[in-house]
Amino acid sequence: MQDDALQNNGTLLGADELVLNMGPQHPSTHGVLRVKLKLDGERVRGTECVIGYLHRGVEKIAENRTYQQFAPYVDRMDYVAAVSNGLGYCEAVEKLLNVEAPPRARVIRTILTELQRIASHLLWLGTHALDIGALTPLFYCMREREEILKIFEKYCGARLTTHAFRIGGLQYESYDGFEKDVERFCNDFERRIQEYVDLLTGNSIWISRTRNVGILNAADCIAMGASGPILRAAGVKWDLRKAQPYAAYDQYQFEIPTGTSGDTYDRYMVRIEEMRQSRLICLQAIEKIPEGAIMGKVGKVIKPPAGEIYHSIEAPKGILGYYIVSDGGTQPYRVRIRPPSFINLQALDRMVRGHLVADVVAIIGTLDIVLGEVDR
Amino acid sequence: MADEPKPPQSESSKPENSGAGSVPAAAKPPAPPAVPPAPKAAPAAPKPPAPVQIPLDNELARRYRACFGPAILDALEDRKQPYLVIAAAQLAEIARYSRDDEKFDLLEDLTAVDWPRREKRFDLIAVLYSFPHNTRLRLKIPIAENERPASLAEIWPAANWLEREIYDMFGMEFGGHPDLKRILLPDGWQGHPLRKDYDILLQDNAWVSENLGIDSGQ
Amino acid sequence: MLDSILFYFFAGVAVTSAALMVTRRNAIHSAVFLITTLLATAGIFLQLGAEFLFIAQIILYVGGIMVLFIFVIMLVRLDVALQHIRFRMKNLVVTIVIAVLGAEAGAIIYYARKLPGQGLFIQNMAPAEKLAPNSERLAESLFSGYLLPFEIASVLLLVAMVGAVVMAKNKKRTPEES
Amino acid sequence: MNPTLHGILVFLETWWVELTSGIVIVAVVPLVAGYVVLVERKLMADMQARLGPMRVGPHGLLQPIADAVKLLIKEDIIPAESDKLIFWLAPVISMVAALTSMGAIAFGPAFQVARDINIGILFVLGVSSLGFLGIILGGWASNSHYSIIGALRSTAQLVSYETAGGLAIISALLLSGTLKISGIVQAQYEQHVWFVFLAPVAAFIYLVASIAETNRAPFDLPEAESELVAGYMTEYSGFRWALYFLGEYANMIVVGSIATTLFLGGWLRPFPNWKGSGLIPEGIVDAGWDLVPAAFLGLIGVYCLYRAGKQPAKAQTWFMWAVALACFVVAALYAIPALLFAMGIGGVAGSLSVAVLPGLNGAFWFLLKVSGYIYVFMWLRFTLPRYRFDQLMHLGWYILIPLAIVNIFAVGVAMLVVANANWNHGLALTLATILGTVVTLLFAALLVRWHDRRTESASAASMAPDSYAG
Repeated sequence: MQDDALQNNGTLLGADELVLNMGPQHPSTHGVLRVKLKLDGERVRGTECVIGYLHRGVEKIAENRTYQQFAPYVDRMDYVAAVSNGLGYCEAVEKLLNVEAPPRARVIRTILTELQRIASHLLWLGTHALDIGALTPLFYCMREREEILKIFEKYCGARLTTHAFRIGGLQYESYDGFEKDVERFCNDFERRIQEYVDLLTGNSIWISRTRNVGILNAADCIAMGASGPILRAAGVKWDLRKAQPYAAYDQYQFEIPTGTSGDTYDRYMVRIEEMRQSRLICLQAIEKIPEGAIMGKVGKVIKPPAGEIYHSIEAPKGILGYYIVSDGGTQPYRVRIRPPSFINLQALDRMVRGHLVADVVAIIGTLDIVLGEVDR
Repeated sequence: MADEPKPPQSESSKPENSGAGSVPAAAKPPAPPAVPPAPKAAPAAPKPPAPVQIPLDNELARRYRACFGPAILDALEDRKQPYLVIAAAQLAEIARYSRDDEKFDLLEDLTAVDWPRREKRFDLIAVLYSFPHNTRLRLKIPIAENERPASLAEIWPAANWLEREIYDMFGMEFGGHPDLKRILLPDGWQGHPLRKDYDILLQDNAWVSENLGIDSGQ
Repeated sequence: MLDSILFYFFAGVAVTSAALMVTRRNAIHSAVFLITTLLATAGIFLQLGAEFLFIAQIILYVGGIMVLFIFVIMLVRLDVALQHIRFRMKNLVVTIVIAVLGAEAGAIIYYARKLPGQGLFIQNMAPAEKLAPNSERLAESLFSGYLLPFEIASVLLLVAMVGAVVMAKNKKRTPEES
Repeated sequence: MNPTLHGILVFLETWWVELTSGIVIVAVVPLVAGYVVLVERKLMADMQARLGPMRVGPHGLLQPIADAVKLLIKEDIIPAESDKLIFWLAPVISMVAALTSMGAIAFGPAFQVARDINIGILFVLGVSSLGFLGIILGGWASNSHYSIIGALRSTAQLVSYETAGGLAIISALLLSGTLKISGIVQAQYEQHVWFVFLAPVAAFIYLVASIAETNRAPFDLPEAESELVAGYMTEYSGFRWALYFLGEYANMIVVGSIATTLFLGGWLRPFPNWKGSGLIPEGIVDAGWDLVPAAFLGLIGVYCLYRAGKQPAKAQTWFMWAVALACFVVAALYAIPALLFAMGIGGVAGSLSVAVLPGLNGAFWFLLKVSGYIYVFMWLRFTLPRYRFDQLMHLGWYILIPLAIVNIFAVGVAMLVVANANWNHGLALTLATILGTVVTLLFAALLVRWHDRRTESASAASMAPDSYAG
């Protein structure tokens, strides 16, 4: 029985606090997250996250690789959004070098990154729905994600950890029929989103499981550093793609979806709408991909002048920042990665207090963490 | 303008493990190969600062100087990104001022850099973002090896885990942190891996053999 | 023959598990043996043609009350509770109860042998097949002859239920408010 | 003759039907349960745009057997700190309860283990409710937090929904006036209508309650995978786990059978009383209905033939042909007595067909209805997310139980009206049903509205401080 918990207080009516270990092996901690829950009955009184099971020392590795050699490593952080990681890193190094990728490269980067955002949100939606007990959306989401991964595969040969971009631009030209593939996907995708919406959005069980669950209001979001869809669901209309445009985002029209109350349902709605907006960006981008070179003027050996740079992008999970210090050598002196998952996960404790165990699962799901990025 | 003295944060010098000398880069080099890699490696001597770092002299810097005077050790701009070098003693006050008066409401990142040859070994770096002004500012705080900077967790709760990570990776302790313990590495681990004297192949062999039952984790 | 085999089987199971129930130290084990006893008794009811009683025993006692018992045993730390329950005169009380029960059983058996039909008050029993459907008869007598007691009993139970709800509500409120 | 041997023979003579049926249940139900699982996986795959098991046997048809073998040869793990006796006993209780309760179910007029006992439906309910003793004890004995929480959840859930389901059943019993299973079916025959049309609300409540009682989604909280790993089954593996699993699926068949008997007319075919009129002579209608099972099987065969050409591998094509052939053979065998019966051919064959046909047809319709009921279970499982525990309890106690109680009154009043009215029977019945249902639904609407308001105000009051505490 729950003896250890009981012996702490020899009261007649069992323990008033039960410590439940969720993870590191647990179906819904999305990897190797371990959460110690302090329970009163099924109500959560406190949590403690134990992370680091997937720590690989990416930042240390960076200090021992050249700038180009390190690029594939960033794909292994948020491995469900490898393209976004690569974009952030490449742009940061480009800024450090003071070069710019040519327009064509930037547009193709934008398309791939937005596709990656859709793929990442799809994976999130499927697993989140599965956590709440809806079995079917996962497979629908996987079906669409497969289409995106096929485009990646055709473009650069890899599906998951793509290493799609290079410092200074792109290595590969877009393949024949790239625009057509993206367009076909986008045209199809509107209908697909409607399928998820039909299954979930109006479903009263879904609403009752997500409404008023895990509320994080705007002030808390900012204080806790939570960014991305979590921040937007709390009603802050802020997106780095608009606030400080990078790649080719300044050329496209898109909306920043926001929620009102910052609960799990709002985050769901925001992400669904973000997928729609990403689709629109892709459609606008393929309409006119500028001609020209795809690689900027970057030499074989990258030796940025001494100094430092901080560059952040709007990754699917939130603000993904790179702080790179150069000492003028071929290897970065220090690479610091600002992982959105890590910082968003910090808000878990505040979000789950007072909720039930079942809500913990929903809230971990709605945070959309990837442990590869949390632990690096 | 080029000769602004900046004793504590001469990060343009003293490369630690790589033999490559630092580059006195030409102003705004279009590409690195264009820069002649003239190795004027003189680790001890103070060098002419690289032109990519130019002194920051705008409203913001002036306001900070007005408020904190000597605590603002330096105000610079590197590749158009401004940063302030501030004294560790006034860290909490400056942070609070930044949040409340300058509206840098988001602590975007908090990290550290190790400069083992320097007198004050670490740079603590806080990346601040202001939603109202859509601007970023970096605070750079030189910290000596055994110094204990104030924790920012009171001001920005986001700093809690970030400071734990810095403690984990650099061994820097924060005064007043609510729960300062390792976060990514196991609790019993010896050593702080992101210090420059921690070799990439180094590991806590005692811990590995005791807890994993193997000789080496490599 | 089959009847007596079944009867002795059920009776044996009932008595054995009753004894085990009393002697087990683990409360859950006791509860399981109590369930076995109840089921065996239900079997005897069925043999007697009292199928309604049989199923009522299973639904109410095994399916309802025992589930709640186990629920409570799982929630309450029973070995601690037992410490509270122990008292000094235990052995004396146990001896007296055993003596009285033993005397009673002995007397019944003695008189039953001496005066057949009066010790156990067994009237001439009709064979099971010839009895009218048991549940209908039960319903008839409950809702005609014994209607008033039946209704009184149900009101009593209702009062008890409402009382339990009220008590539970009060208890729940206090920690929330404090 | 040896008296002992004689006794045994007499015993066997009296009890052989029960004994064989019992053995058949014990032997066949696990297999059926295995194939129900396969069907579930295939249906799920179909709804989720994938194929499901395809590897073991053609179209994965041997998958259940492979699963069973795997479970049997798996290492049997008993956790070190568990209560060995109870850990051993618990799955057995679950399984035995489910199988025993099947004994009283009539799978057709001719297929019933327990002779038509007077309290049939109560027996099924009571014994199947013993199954959750196995769940609680198993959860407790495992000595694991997930298990114990799963066990506590399941106890609370089953006790609550047993109440709601029981009250819903009472509505149907009011209409039938008996607890005997054959009597209930007979009552539906005599009243010319399935009880689902007379007490739709009760049928719906029973549907919901039976899903909750069998721990299926959206009420599968005791074994909610994403929260409690596997709930009370977390520490179980191998064959013990399989016992729980079988118990669960056997229970699904049991609740499906109860619902079919009570609300869907048991083994009656659709329109059992309509023997034809005017244009269509009587004999033709009956014969037509008798041929439906054969035609159904034949259609499956035709579909198999149609699909045979589209199979990717040759072996699969052959397999489809074989299935089609089997379907046709069975359909033909089935059709022969029906045809004989229809043509009025007497003799041995004729009397045989008279004896066999109603039983077979009854079993066909009964199983078809049970399958439909289970299909609804599965469909809901693939479609809906999972309730949270407090929401589940609210649904049970604040909505279903009051609704069921009101429904009993409504049905009772409706019955009084019908009994005392001098109108046309059918008209009175329709009116009474509509009246009763409308009253109940109005009450339900009020209840839901009140409940929504209550939870809204509660969450508005408690949520905000709660989630920002600390």
